[in-house]
Amino acid sequence: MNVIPEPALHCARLRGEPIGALPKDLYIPPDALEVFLETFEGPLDLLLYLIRKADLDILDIPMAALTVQYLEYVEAMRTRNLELAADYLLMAAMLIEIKSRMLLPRPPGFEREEGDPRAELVRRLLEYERIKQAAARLDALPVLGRDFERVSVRIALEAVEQPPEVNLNDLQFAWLALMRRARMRQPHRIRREELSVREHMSLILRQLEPGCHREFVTLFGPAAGAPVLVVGLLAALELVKERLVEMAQREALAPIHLSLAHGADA
Amino acid sequence: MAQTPESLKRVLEALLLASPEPLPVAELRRAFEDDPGPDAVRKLLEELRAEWAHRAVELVQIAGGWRFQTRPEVQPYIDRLKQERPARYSRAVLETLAIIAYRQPVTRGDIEDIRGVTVSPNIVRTLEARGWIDVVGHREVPGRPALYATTRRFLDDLGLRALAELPPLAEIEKVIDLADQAA
Amino acid sequence: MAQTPESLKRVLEALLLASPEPLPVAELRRAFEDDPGPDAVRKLLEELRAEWAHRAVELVQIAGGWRFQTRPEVQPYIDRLKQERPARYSRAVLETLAIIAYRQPVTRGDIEDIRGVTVSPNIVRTLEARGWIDVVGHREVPGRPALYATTRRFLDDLGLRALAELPPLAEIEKVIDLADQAA
Repeated sequence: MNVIPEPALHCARLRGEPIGALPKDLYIPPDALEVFLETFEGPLDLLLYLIRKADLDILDIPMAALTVQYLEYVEAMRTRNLELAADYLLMAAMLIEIKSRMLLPRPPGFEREEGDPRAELVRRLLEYERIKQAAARLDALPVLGRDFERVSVRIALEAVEQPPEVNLNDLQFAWLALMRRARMRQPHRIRREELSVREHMSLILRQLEPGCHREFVTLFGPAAGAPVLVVGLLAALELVKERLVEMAQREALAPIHLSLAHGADA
Repeated sequence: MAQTPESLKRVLEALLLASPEPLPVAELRRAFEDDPGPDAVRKLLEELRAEWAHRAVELVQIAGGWRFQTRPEVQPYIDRLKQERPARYSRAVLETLAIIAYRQPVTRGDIEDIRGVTVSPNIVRTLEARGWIDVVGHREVPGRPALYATTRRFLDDLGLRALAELPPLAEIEKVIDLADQAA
Repeated sequence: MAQTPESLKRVLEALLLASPEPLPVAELRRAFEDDPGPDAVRKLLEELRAEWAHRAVELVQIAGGWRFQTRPEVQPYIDRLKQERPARYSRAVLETLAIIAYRQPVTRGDIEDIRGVTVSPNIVRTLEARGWIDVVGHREVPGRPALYATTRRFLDDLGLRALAELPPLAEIEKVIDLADQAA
């Protein structure tokens, strides 16, 4: 029978209670192992745990020792017939690869370019650790509905909704736009969109809320120069073409208004 | 929080401000680990009501319990705030309206031919709900599609005596030609 | 109501108490027939905030504007009245949220690279349903994966004015240059 390295069990929790260390030869019920493994969010989390538990220097990881330990866990999972996630196997392969690369003698002069084979792993471990901490700190912030509530004082009366205004100019220019479009409705080559246009498309989309209208120029802030406005306009036109956004203009030179197209958020 | 009358009062105030529904005294008492009893709660609610007497929000007792509500005097301010910035119809709605106004009576198919895109039922519904267009008949072709036209109300709302007062199309076309020449 | 500073303040208070959503200064000014101007409104809001300092409800400034909200100390009382308490998010959800918050805009692939595991669509859906993240575009690579970012609602719900107010990411312990160390 495979024995689970004992200290690991300190961190396993069953319904919030830590599972104490179990004697080495005691039978470990499969679901306890499952619970233990579920406390890890994946191979990076497991590796971090192994490193911190053994008090290893993350900047100078003894790859041989770490790989052995990691493989023991993976083996334990396998023999328990736990569904072995591909993510864990992939990491196992990566560890073995790094370990073997470190054993290879490196010809002088090659070290600099190739660097330490562990560098990428360390970078990922550190990045993951930062995010893990950030997640814990986020969770500690007060959250609406959990730690505080909004107020909702009743309004004595409800206001009547005002329907939009339309005047003759609106109609005239709607027609004008129609005619113009009818004339231009001929096959034309689609230009390759520039990235900046796409970027502005997102920018516009995210500022539009369902049912609300926004004046085009207010989407870019007062500091936006002509180039930004031009790209913004191209982006807005593209969104209109893709029927994600609707545009309205009362008359030539009047402010252009944008709103989300009906169904765009579906 | 220690349960001094003052802190109890502050908690009651917060509970009532955060509740969208009126809260009866019995419900309010449930919020406390040590029930202060109905009389204490009622006394504190009366004190709260007095404290709020000179504000634009008042604490009132209604059938369902106690609740805070705005005083009628602030309603004009709330109305101005709630009033959407003059909403406007989308291009699709305006174009559909223009087509119906100038080419009536038309079917949805006609509108789609002119606009070059499908006309969603919502657009037609919006204009119908506004009372600006209605069905004036059906075209006698397969499927008998409805024929739409503008209404009296449309003319009234746009300050027209008759459709003839709509800007003439010829003029509009001229504007396009001028614009195209300039380009 | 005459527009004395005191009456203005009472109106602002009522407007904020009646609005479930935060109100920016520009929005609040729209409520008045005679615009008191941004500085006057801001000054009155600061006074209001001070007036409410000793109550169980506070006036806060967040991304979306100004909002009254209950203080965390009264939450136990509110919870006793509530039918159900919101569930805490799992670590998987929190880590995904942290990656989107600190590294936005990111694709699901980016999240998987950092977490080292597959990200289930449920996790993303949970955060989208809460209104905390949304798709702000697509990365122009094969498959055009969606780019996720946090929303203003996320900031509002966490009582923040801007992303910069999130707890700072831990400093990377040392600048690592293992290549140099090895050399």
